[in-house]
Amino acid sequence: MSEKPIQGERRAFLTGNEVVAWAAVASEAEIMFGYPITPQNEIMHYWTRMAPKFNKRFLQTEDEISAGFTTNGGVLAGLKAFTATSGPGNTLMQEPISMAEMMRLPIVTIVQQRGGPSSATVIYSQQEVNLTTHGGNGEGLRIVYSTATHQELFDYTIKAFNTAWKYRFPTFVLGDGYQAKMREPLTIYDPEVRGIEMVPAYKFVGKPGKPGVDRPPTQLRNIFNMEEELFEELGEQFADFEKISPQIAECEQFGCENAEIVVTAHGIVARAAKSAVKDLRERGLKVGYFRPITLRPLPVKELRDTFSRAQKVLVAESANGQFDQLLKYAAYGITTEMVPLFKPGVGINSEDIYDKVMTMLAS
Amino acid sequence: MSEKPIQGERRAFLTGNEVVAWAAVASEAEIMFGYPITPQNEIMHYWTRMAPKFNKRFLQTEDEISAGFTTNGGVLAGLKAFTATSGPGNTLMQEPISMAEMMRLPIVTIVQQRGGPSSATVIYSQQEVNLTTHGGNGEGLRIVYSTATHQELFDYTIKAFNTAWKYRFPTFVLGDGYQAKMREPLTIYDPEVRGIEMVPAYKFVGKPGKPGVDRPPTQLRNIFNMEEELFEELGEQFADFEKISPQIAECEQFGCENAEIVVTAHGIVARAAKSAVKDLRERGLKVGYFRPITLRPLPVKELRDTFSRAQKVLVAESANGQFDQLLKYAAYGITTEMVPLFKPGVGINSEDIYDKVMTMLAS
Amino acid sequence: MSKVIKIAMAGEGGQGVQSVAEIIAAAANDEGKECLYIPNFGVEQRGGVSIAFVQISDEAIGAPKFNTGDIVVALSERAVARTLQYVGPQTTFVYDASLNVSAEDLPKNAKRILEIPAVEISKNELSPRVFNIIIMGAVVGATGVISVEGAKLAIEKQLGAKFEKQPKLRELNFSAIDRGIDLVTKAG
Amino acid sequence: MSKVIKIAMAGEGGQGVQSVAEIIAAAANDEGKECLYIPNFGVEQRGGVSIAFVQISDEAIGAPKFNTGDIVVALSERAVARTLQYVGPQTTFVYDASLNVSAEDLPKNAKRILEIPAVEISKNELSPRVFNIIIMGAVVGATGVISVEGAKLAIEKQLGAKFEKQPKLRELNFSAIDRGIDLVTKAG
Amino acid sequence: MSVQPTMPKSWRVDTKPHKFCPGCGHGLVLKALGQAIDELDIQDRVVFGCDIGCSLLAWDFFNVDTVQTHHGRTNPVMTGIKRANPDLICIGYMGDGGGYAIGSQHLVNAATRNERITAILVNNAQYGMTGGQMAPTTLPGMKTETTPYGRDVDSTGYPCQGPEMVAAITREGAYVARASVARPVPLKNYIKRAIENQMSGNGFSFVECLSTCPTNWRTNNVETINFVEKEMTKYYNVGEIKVPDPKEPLGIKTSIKVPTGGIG
Amino acid sequence: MSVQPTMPKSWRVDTKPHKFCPGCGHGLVLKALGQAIDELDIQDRVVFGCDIGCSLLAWDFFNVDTVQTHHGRTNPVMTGIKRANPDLICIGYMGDGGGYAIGSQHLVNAATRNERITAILVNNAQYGMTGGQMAPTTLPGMKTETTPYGRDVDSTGYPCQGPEMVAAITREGAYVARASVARPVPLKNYIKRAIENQMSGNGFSFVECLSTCPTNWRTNNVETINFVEKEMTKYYNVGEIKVPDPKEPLGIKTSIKVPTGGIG
Amino acid sequence: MSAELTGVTQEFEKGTFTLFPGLCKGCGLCIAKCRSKALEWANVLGVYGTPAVIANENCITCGVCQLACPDCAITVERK
Amino acid sequence: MSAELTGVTQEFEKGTFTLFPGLCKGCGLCIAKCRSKALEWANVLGVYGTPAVIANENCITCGVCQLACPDCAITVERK
Ligand SMILES: Cc1ncc(C[n+]2csc(CCOP(=O)(O)OP(=O)(O)O)c2C)c(N)n1
Ligand SMILES: Cc1ncc(C[n+]2csc(CCOP(=O)(O)OP(=O)(O)O)c2C)c(N)n1
Ligand code: SF4
Ligand code: SF4
Ligand code: SF4
Ligand code: SF4
Ligand code: SF4
Ligand code: SF4
Ligand SMILES: [Mg+2]
Ligand SMILES: [Mg+2]
Repeated sequence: MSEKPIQGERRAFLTGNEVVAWAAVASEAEIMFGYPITPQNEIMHYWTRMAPKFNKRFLQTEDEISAGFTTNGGVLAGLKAFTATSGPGNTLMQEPISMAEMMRLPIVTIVQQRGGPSSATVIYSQQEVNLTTHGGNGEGLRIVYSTATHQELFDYTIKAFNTAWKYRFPTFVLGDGYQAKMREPLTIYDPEVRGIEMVPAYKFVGKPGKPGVDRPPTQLRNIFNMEEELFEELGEQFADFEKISPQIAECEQFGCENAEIVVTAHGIVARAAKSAVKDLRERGLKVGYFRPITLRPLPVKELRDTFSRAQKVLVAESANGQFDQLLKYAAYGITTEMVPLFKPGVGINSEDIYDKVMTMLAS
Repeated sequence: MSEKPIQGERRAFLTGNEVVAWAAVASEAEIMFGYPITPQNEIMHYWTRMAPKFNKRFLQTEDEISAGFTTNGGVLAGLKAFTATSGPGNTLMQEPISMAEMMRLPIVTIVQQRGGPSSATVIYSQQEVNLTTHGGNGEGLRIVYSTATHQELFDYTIKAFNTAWKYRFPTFVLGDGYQAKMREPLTIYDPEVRGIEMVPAYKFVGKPGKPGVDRPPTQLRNIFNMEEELFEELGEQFADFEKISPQIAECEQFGCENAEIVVTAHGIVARAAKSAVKDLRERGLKVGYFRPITLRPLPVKELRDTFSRAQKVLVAESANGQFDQLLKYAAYGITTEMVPLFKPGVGINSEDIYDKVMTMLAS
Repeated sequence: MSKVIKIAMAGEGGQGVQSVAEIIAAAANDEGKECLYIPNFGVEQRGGVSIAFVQISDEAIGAPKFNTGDIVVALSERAVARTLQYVGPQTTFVYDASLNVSAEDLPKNAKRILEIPAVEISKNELSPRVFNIIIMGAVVGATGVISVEGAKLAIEKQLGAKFEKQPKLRELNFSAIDRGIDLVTKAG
Repeated sequence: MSKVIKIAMAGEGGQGVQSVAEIIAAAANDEGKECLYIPNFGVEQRGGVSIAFVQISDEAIGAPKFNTGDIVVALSERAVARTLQYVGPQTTFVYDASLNVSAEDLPKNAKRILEIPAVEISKNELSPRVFNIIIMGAVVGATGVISVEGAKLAIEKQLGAKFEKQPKLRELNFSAIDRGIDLVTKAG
Repeated sequence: MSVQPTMPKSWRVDTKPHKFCPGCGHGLVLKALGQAIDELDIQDRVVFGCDIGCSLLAWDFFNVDTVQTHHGRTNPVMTGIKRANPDLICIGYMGDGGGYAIGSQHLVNAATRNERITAILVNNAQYGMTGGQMAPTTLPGMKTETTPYGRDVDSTGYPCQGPEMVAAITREGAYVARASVARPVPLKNYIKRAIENQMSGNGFSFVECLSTCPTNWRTNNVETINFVEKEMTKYYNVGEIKVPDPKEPLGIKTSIKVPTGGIG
Repeated sequence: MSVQPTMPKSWRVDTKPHKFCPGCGHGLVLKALGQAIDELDIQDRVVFGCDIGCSLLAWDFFNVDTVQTHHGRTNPVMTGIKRANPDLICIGYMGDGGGYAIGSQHLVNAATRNERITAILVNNAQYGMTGGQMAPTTLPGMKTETTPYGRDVDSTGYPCQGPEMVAAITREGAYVARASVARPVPLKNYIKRAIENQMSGNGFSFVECLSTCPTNWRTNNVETINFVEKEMTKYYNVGEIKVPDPKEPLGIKTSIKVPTGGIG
Repeated sequence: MSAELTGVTQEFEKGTFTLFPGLCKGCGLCIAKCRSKALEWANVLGVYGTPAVIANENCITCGVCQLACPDCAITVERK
Repeated sequence: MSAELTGVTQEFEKGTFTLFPGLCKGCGLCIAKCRSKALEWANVLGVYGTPAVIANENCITCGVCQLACPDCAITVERK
């Protein structure tokens, strides 16, 4: 084995795409498959630069469909494999990911959201929430971490590999073009020094021994002849997902206990929410902050507790209600008014949230 | 012009896929693009058989991506063009449909849902609700009719062409493998005899005159350089969609005024719901039936009215809560208990619903 | 419940249950009834048990499938096993006498179980080709859901072209229908 | 609000605003500050106005962009137009004296508007190549958000390799920084 | 023990009779493949990937590790496995629809990149699994469900020349052949050579197999054989098309320098 | 009026200077295309489709109806338009990434089906729009953002031979050529013939154009020209590769009967 | 399938012809391929309930039918 | 772009060389392509603020630079 890519820990000042590449090597990812698309390109760029040094592999495929299916192949062969994409690439990637869902393949996908629909912009949005949390045909059994800072991008990329290989559900780190391209400080580290145990990879195919003689052959399918077979298969998957959801779901909140208004956002917009809420609280206003870190599964219990105590919830997102839909589904039955602050495809700044809350308080 | 495919009206006994093909010719659709996938194949089969007689065109493309993009091309050139797909094909089709969304192209897509995720089954499900109503990257501005009977499959396929060309949003008829393959009687007709005016098609490219001299060139884009340009473009689209939604949304209901339990379902499951509710009402039980015909946009007002009056709502679907999510999003703020009857990938029969309601009443 | 006659028929690929189901449904349609026919299907083109679901009524029909049939027909051992789930206290269960099944394999909860010698009759009296039409007769007889004339008309419609070439075939088919009806009415 | 210094710099593709922003951000980081730098970008590789957003603070930084900057720098006519939206009552607006702008084109609501002759100085006193470093100096001077030493260290880090080959370049750059600081402090 | 069927050792006996239709050529191709695996004694190193198409029915066919992929996506899955574990011998198995239509970008690019995988493509002149629609390989004039009046070359072109295409875009190292189920011995030999070519690290190997589909052709036994032997060969030349040149240096590491500024 | 720029008449003047980088070959290809459109006097019948890739920057380039499509999807969009309205002259414009990687299934199948469209593909040996990653056309040893140490043919293969591939899978009617921006006159002529081939109803026409990308190559003016003239031509032969044979009957309606049972 | 399949073996001059009805799907490719016209439909039914095949005295145990059978339902052994 | 562009015209023996700074992006392809070494960087700035080009007395008005310019920034007219 080649030497550890990161010795101990150190402060770094990187773009988000660099952070992902570093986190992937720190996670013992061995191989990346990818197809260029802005704004995730630099993940591949940094990965390929580091590859010879850390003995990592890379394949640029002919499209995102292939990138997803080769990633499936990579994990089938027993390596931590990952890919990264965005926008229309994310749309295409749902086909291979649906295979990973059916076969429970621990693939990791980094999504750096850009504008939508179609080619839209190469820049930024939070418009891939629905696509990333629900996927293609089927029920979208997957795990989605929505990061807000470079530190989290690092931490949760590592966690994504562990979650994927531990629970065998396709796992996503949902970033965006801003996170991809901005620079800010963070601490990068060897997971070991933080006491993070990396879940080892394992082979699906090519295990030792002669199939049919020393061991049964691995024979994986994704199509069934009868509806009942599928129903049974899915039943197990739902049960598994249900069971592990409380272990996986994460959120962050403060000031919600006695808040009149709870501001909720995810990903990078949560930064704006957080700083706005801090400022509002400094002014003595009863405003709380609630942020799901996992968008799938959602931290349903915490969310319902918090929302039901609030008088109003402000939902801020750079999309036209995709996050809102997730929240309302989880919060169904609660009557707290949900106030939208939707800016599809453009950023939401702290001032935007601050001002909106002030108007809400005034009204 | 060749003679009318259907003279007047007549009773027919057809499979759902045949119905769609007949409805498409009755709608003055001129060209179909498609790629084989069970259970929608026979739409192409019947269409190609009828093609020479009614002077229709067909192209079998290399995949669903191409089927979607050629369909976009077909409408750009000014013909009523359509395609049909299912399952993983529907997943792939979202890429071209996202282009149609951005450019507001009036394409019509028939989806005959099969099991999911992945290849799953070639048979049946209601697991493509999320995919079909929300699509790929972006916000999924589209219109989705979910049919329950062959008569509706005929009526709403005709309507889909009119809606698409009138409002310029991609329009879907959401069927399923059961509807595709089953036979039942219906009346097929020339829309004219029913007083249905067919919205004429129009050209996007190739209009008369020399571009730049006689007229400005048509120049359509789907990518923007700045976030603000996209935001503005999308803003108009949302406004349009919002405005027309009440005109488009449809539902069907009975017995909900004083119902203790309202049973809701869409598509073919609504048949089971309907007959179960009829039986229950015949027994004097206070049970109502509510069915959205459009899943996007939803008949939000009616839905909220009905749900808020009920004590409980039973949600029956052949998926694991995809319809449920749509409903709860629309019904957020209402506290009526929603009881699930989810059977992903398998059919729901009248007895299932009858029994479930009986248990609910007993509890 | 509204009066719907629910029929499930199952057999091996070559036994023609789907054609029979289709003809019955077509006949019902021609008689102006509401009716719905749906086959089962999967990825395997050959080899699985083939099941047909038919429902006939005067009113609109609900779901295309059902949990319990009024008449359930099984034409092979595997078909018996697959169709047990559709049998309930109201069900008439029909199977062919030639099948290698013991009492244990048969449904316990049926209203009535009919063993009919369709294979034998078709082989010895008529022709193996009309085996499925005897079954059709049995279904028509057991349910009365379509008239004998309707059934014959529908057969005529479906197979008319063949009958033109081989007129004897018509008679053979019509005898098969009658024989099938006989079998169940007598057994009744 | 928590003390965050917000800087927006805009210019034409070749004017190097992104490098300057990056160096400032790196310097702040090296001084242990929280800081965040983000460029704008679009599909056109060349031709558009390039904008850089930098925020520096002692505490965690919120959104990567902001509505109103503390200091907004515009280095071309188009950049002036594009950056007006980032100017508010707390903003120091800096633009180059060589630009062909009239009072109407300039922000109405800025706290302070600084016209600095960076182009001229770079052409006549130093070198056109360090134009952007003069601007950097101006920003450092106007905000005091990083120390002069920090700024120089960061330049050294970024351009060290070049300086090895052409030692004169170092001095040129350092003079440019100083000159830039001068410009605003004097103007102040 | 009484006489037993002469199945290849690598076949999984407990899943036989297999799931293909009577007279289906898939069985013959998979017999040849089984024999090749036996002869090369690589049962423990093979990963078999089957496409969606009738090839999906082979998911439990062999006593080798098997992955059922998506329609057209077997080549990338095999590529991913091979790249991750080059010790494995990756054999992708697909139909003409999967290989030449929906998955043709994968075939073309795996060939161009000279992926060390073996692709076996069953050409039965239409889409079997979905009930007999036109494929890129459908013969002129042939009736299918989507060309009910016969394939019209004017509007849909001539049968796709897959191996010829692969040969045109590969350089040294590739192995390309077209076999036929009508000639089982060369069929097996070509498949075997294709696998050997992968094992020796040369590069991409590709065998198209002319095959039968009596179900969708609606042919009886004699017509079936006639169609594959006489009709298909009018458009498809059977034989080896590209064999690695032993003189050409293989697997060279490039050290070519190109005078673009290049990235930093 | 003073001297005016000699732009093709079909260029849209109010959108010039265009959006391509300094020294970008796209401008030269589009100049040639503009001239061809002028010479053929078809401005009112052309539909121009541009891919996502730097070609997207051409969405308002000409005074002709233009559709910006998706990355790799211009061929199907053009096919759909042509099939719906055969009077239009459909010209798809794409990069090497769009044509040979993500859209290669469309290229291959449009060629096989002999679609009456014209595809113009700009080969700049990498992905320009996304900042210079490897393309199937990247030269051996060439440094790109995803081959930072130079393209290694052992692991990623040799430059893709697109026109040769198209030639291998087309029959009569197709026109296939490779041009270069270094030779503007043949460039224009090939493009013109490719369009004429569509207009005469013969079939698919395809022109690959060797082009420049100084931005991502990081080359100065001399290096740029040297790269396209000297380096690229080591791997890419410039010239006409397939010209419709006037002796072969074109656009034949097939009346071939094939003895499968066929469908009913 | 049971581990062992029962074949129906016919002895000929130069060898034996064995058919496994449990594998035979009755496709008839063997019949069409046998140049000696040595194969016919049998009374025995194959796995799908359709007739299997049987050899007649013309059989020269050349093995072509074995090669042609997609289901490995025929084993020809030479003495 | 305004309907009419202002060019900078230079007269030579056999014709004129006109450069349109409003179109010139300063790529220098014309310089590299001119076999007569008749082109140099100009003081005039092009559309991106980078130097445009200017011809010198070596110009034989052959038109090669016009052909080479991706932006149609050069018009060479022969007398
Ligand atoms: C994305 C997608 N599109 C379509 C299908 C439907 N489909 C399954 S198999 C098949 C065709 C199979 O034909 P071929 O590849 O020639 O294999 P064969 O069955 O003829 O052996 C198709 C179109 C699918 N499963 N997935
Ligand atoms: C589905 C999808 N994947 C990826 C991209 C990102 N993308 C845009 S352009 C491009 C490459 C362009 O390269 P090429 O086609 O060679 O054109 P060039 O820019 O070099 O002219 C890519 C990968 C996209 N827009 N859509
Ligand atoms: S449908 Fe055709 S290809 Fe598929 S198994 Fe049957 S015979 Fe074989
Ligand atoms: S990046 Fe390259 S291909 Fe794209 S416009 Fe610039 S020079 Fe041209
Ligand atoms: S080829 Fe095999 S399966 Fe077909 S009939 Fe002959 S023995 Fe039976
Ligand atoms: S062994 Fe030869 S002769 Fe005998 S049945 Fe088989 S093919 Fe015919
Ligand atoms: S080629 Fe054209 S754009 Fe480039 S420098 Fe010369 S005149 Fe200017
Ligand atoms: S016209 Fe000829 S000689 Fe004059 S500058 Fe241009 S290329 Fe050089
Ligand atoms: Mg096939
Ligand atoms: Mg390119």
